[in-house]
Amino acid sequence: MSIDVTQIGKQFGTFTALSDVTLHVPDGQLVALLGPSGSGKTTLLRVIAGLETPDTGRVHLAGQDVTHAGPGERGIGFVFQHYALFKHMTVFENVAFGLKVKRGAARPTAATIREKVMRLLSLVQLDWAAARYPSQLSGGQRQRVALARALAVEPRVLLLDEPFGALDAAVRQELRDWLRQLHNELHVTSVFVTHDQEEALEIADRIVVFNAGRIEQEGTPGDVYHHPASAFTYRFLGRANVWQTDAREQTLVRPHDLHLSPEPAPGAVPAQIVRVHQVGPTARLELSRAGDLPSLEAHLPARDVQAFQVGQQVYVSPTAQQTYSVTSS
Amino acid sequence: MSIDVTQIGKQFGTFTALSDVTLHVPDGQLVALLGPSGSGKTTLLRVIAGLETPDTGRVHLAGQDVTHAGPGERGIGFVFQHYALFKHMTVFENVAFGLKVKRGAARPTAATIREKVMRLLSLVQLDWAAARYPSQLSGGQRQRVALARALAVEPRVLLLDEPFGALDAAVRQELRDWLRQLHNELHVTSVFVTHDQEEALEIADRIVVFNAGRIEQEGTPGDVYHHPASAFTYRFLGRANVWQTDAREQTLVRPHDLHLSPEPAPGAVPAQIVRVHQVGPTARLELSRAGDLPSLEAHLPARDVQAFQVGQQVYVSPTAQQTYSVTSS
Amino acid sequence: LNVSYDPTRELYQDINAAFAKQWQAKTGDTLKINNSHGGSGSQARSVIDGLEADIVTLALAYDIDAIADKGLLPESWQKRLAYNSSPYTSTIVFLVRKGNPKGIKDWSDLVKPGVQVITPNPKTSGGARWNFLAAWGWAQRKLGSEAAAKDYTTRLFKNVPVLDSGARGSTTTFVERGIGDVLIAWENEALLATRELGEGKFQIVVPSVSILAEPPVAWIDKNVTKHKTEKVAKAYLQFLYTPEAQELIAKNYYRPRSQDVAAKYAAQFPKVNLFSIAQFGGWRAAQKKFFADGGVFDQVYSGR
Amino acid sequence: MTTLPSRRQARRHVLPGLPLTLGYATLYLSLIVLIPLAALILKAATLGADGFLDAVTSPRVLAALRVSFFTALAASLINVPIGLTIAWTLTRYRVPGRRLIDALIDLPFALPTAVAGITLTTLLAPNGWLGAPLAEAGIRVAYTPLGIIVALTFIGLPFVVRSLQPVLEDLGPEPEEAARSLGATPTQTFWRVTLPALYPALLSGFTLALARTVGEYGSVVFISGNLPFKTEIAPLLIVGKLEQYDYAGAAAVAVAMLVISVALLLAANTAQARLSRRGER
Amino acid sequence: MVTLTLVLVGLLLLLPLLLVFITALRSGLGPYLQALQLPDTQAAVRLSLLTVLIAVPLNTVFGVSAAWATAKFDFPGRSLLLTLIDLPLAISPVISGLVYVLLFGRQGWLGPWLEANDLKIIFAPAGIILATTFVTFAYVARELIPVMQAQGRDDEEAALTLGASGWQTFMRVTLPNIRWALLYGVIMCNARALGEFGAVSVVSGKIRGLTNTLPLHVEILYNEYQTVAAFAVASLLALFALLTLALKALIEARTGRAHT
Ligand SMILES: Nc1ncnc2c1ncn2[C@@H]1O[C@H](COP(=O)(O)OP(=O)(O)OP(=O)(O)O)[C@@H](O)[C@H]1O
Ligand SMILES: Nc1ncnc2c1ncn2[C@@H]1O[C@H](COP(=O)(O)OP(=O)(O)OP(=O)(O)O)[C@@H](O)[C@H]1O
Ligand SMILES: [Mg+2]
Ligand SMILES: [Mg+2]
Repeated sequence: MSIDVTQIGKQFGTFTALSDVTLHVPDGQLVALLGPSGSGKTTLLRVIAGLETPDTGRVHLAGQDVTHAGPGERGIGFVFQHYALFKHMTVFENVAFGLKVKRGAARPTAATIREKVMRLLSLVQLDWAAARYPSQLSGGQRQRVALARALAVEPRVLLLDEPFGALDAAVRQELRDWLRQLHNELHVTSVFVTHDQEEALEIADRIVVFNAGRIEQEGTPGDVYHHPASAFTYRFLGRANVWQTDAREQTLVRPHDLHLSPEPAPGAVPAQIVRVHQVGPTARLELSRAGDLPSLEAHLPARDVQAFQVGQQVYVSPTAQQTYSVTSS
Repeated sequence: MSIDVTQIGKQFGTFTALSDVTLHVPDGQLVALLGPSGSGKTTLLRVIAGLETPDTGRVHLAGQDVTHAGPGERGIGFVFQHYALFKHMTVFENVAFGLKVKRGAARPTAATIREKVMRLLSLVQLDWAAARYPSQLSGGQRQRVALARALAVEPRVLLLDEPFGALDAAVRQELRDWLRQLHNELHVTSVFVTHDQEEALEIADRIVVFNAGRIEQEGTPGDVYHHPASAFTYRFLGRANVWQTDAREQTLVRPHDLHLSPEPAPGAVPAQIVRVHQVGPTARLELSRAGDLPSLEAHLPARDVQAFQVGQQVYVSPTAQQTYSVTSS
Repeated sequence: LNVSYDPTRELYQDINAAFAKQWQAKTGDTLKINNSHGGSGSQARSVIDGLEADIVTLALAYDIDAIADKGLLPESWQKRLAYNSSPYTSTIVFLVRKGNPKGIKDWSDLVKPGVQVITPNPKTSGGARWNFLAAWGWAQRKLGSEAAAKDYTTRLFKNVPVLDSGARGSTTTFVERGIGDVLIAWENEALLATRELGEGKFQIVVPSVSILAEPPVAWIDKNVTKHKTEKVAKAYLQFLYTPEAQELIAKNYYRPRSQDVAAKYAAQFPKVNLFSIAQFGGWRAAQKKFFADGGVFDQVYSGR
Repeated sequence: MTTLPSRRQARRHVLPGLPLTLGYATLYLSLIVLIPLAALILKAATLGADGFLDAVTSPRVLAALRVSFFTALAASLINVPIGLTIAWTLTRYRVPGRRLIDALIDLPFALPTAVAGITLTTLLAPNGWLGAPLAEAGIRVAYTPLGIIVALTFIGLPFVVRSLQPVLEDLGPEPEEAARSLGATPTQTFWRVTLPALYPALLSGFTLALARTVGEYGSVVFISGNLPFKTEIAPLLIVGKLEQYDYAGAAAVAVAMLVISVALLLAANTAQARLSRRGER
Repeated sequence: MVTLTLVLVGLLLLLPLLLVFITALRSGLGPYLQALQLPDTQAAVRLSLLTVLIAVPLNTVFGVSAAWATAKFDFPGRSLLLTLIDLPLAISPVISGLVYVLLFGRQGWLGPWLEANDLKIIFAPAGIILATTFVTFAYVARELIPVMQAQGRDDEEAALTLGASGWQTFMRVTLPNIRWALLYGVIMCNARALGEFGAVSVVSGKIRGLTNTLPLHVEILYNEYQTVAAFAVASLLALFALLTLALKALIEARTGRAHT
């Protein structure tokens, strides 16, 4: 089911959390909302879910206007940032909840519920934990229960608010892979919130970058990463060196887009190597330039770094760069 | 001041938190204790600080036996995982605390204290916040206050327990750079705890890998990363593909150590590309092999990936690999 | 419903039983009589505030007057029954510890330094007002002037270490807590205490002069009309004057009105030189002069 | 960030039930609390401003108010160290019988005040278990302000302990360890680090105890001796005025007490909010 | 420290409790049981139970409503409401009784109307129940509000997105989440309701067998020099108190939570 959000505005008191947000999510896509803390990601998700009423604008699901429908009527599944599992229910009961509260003829029989819940639990590889309480599970396992619970009501749209926010690096990576895989299997239209650019770039079909309540940029991960429309997006998507700056313009370069050579070259500027740190396939070099030009960080493939050492004078040139007018950042 | 920890053992009830830990930290180094949750990192730090008494073994600071000295007598500065700032004191009062509680002649005059505290606060770039309470600061700022507080008593050794644990990615990076820089300036012997391998690899002079109360491996970041002594260390320091495994041995390969070619090559095995994801300088490829061999993840420089596409048959060979006996992992 | 004041619990338990029996014999109806006890003033207040008492048997006429002021019974209620509507009397005596270690004989001994006197608070206790007036009356007679009486009572209250809110509280304090050298009390209370609580531990001292305490009774017209209990209520109160009831009264240490019964229990009730409330111009006047806010009692107390 | 309670929505609350629950709560509050209190204030108002002032500034009323507030204040102050000691022991030591002690803390709360009053009087009267040895030492407790203070200490104790316990438990050893690692002695650590962190909880416990004990009646009348100007408490005065059919006067004293306690409560709440605001993470 | 605590608890709490039971059993078990079987005692027990049975549920429903409204929503006047809920806690019990006398007494604002309609509130069980309700007004609410506030709205919102109705959400999600706090609040409210003296004594009229609650009955017996009976009834109340504490300890053990 497609999601259409049109000119949504939302104020909290005098604070504008969303202003004029318009977004189209095609059926079956996995979309990431990316942005700094407080930029309105959660608020937009809650508006789509019906947990928050927008001040202006409309929400359509599958072409149907649901702006004033309650959260239960929209056919969405919501996975909360801190899981919001029901502590007093077992894993099984948590997942079964959405089915058990259906009314009248819509409510499946106990046997159907049982079967369906167990199927979902095995999908999230937690069938062995059906009788446990959430407090007996690890963070990553809870997250998967939250997902199974949201999926139980067969939502047409899955909304996930920082699904991996509270987890540590290794578990995060594992769940990330797993979510991508699940999405490939089920093809439910999904929107997930994150403030981790790597996560967004890695698993989303499309990325929506938020800044201060507005959509800053929207596109495929490649688009967004390679053609950031503003200095904000550029900086938000990875480490940025300020190559040069003046009153009007600023030129930014990624650390891996810096080319180093021991000899002077056209367009290259002199710099001194302050520190070399090599870890894994990449070496990180800290370079200081003359004058009050900002220092640079360069990333080189490990095999290229042998040629350089601390204190050496080198010549640096960017192989790719982006220039933004200063007011836009 | 050097730190020497000799054959330390520590039990909590029946649980062994540290067993036979021996460690030498030379004067002026920045050492990272790295290891999974519950492996005993904090416990060792607390033993060095005198906050925990070891069951066996001795602690020497600068060659002097301090095993039975109180935490106040050791001349250490301790930065707690959750800062442990005094909530009812301003930033200034927090930093001044260690000086104000000195007794008799050792206590500096109010003017000296004032001057010293302000100097430290400007060192951590928080002189403007002297009159604030900790609750009015962001996480990163609190962390810096905790550091200034620990530095105020001019410790001979600085101990930091997951100093960046509770912070988000951007702030973490900033503080990391900053800690490295501070250490370069002050040259206080420092030990910091982390469970983030990238952090350890990036800023430490030496890394100590912990596993289940023991030191698993110890060395420079390069040593540890390039020559992991065990499968545990290998896996803990980065993503690992299982290249092959049998009852006795297991061969592990890093994703960037996989070489792909469209044509068969000696030692290369056939695989199919399941997914290609390109972001920034690195492309990630998911490969499935025939039979029940585990699937692989390969990382290629972005410019090399044009040659490949999803569904294509490729031939994979490792350029570097490590083999461990299965019992050792 | 009989609403009564503190020290009469035992008496009315007996009376109720006797009356109910008699009433049943006479009319065949079984009667349930409920009792409520508390400080005389608070009981009157309850009635005023809507406690639907049929009968009140209180410590002083003033409290019934207060009820009459609200129109619940006629002003002239005191004329409706014999002896000013008080079927029994009592007086104020002293209770001292065995052997009378402080040698207390009369009112004058109470103001000696070092003598601790227990009496309740006249502001909250009807009985205490009798105590106060008894002391005052003695002083006025003996010492001549009002000023002297005021001085006397001031000194008297300087010797009071505990001022309970009710007569029963004072007795408890004196008897059970062992506080004080002398308790100023109703004669019936003192007798009850010596008999029931500590046979031989206490003894009664009768002062040379005391007041004639006349606890009044009345039916509340408005409530009996509402409950249609007028007949029973009247019968109940009249029953109090019968020899049978007078016996019970005497047994409960009140001085009976009936000469015959009085004669029979003469040993129990020593002759005292008594004066009555009339000396102060009746209860309304006495209340106003002595116990109203800012009245003599307050002056006595602030003079401490 | 959590998007919890501070959410204003112009149109519609997503969670249902606000009109119903708020309506019911307000209605019930009005019926049970507000209307009766209004009646009280209206009654006091029948005296007129001068009459009201006269009624509440008569020396006896002032004295009683003073006794009430002084004893409540004293008892609440005494409860601060006592409560701290008990709460500290309960949270920091594994004492045998800890459970039992912990359960007993609420006894004054659950025990009817009249029973408490009678019992304490029996204990502390010069011939009581505790009163006798004390009397020998020349200390009179029952029927003196001291007695009132003891009764109020009993009544107020749970409030202080219960306010402190969760905070103590929550405190964690870290600030203390930080202080030790900075060279502070255990004494310095207690006075400069631990105690200040407890101020908000101490203050709130103190305030609750104060609010509760200022108006306490049941347990006090038995033990106080009720001497005007000395041990007569304000609630007793209210009862006394009622006995004399002086409703307006009683209401006036009641209003005076009400105003003072509410003012106290508000002042303490404000102070506490300020203390804890600067202390929160 | 530990010793000091033991001494303090012993002197301040345990000794009075012991005294109650020792005095009650001073003349042996027979008189003790006899005292408890007096018709007036039984009537007092009945009245006290009736009071509790009405006051506690009323305050519970109020507590849940008020907690729901104030913890899950923000609306103008919310903090005023929170302050007003606390008000009865700071009011002297005697005043609580007084306000009802002023309102419903024969001299009070509604007195004449009540009398005209032959409704009795003051000096009748209704007045006792009202005064008790007033005194115990805030207990459940105060217990629930912080708990519900700490829990936030996440669970309820999760239930709503799963299609539950408002009532289903409350019954299946909110209620189980607050059940221990609720029970705890009810127990404390119950204990206080059972033991209230000051407020009740002002509105009761103290008619034996009709408007005497247990605490009033204790006072009356005590004033009649029936020390054993008085303490027997007091011990009954103390037993209730101990039962309350035991229940509470049980709840704490169940929830692993230490305190309010
Ligand atoms: N109920 C509310 N009342 C007032 N302000 C709110 C409320 N909910 C959100 N806000 C504000 O709206 C802004 C956007 O909040 P939102 O939760 O959407 O941010 P976010 O992008 O999800 O941030 P994060 O990454 O920290 O979760 C924030 O500044 C927040 O303080
Ligand atoms: N006071 C204590 N009592 C009992 N067990 C303890 C205590 N302190 C630590 N432990 C146990 O000792 C082990 C090591 O704890 P430690 O805090 O040193 O781990 P860590 O490596 O710092 O882990 P983390 O990364 O989670 O902080 C853990 O299993 C922990 O449960
Ligand atoms: Mg968010
Ligand atoms: Mg740790």
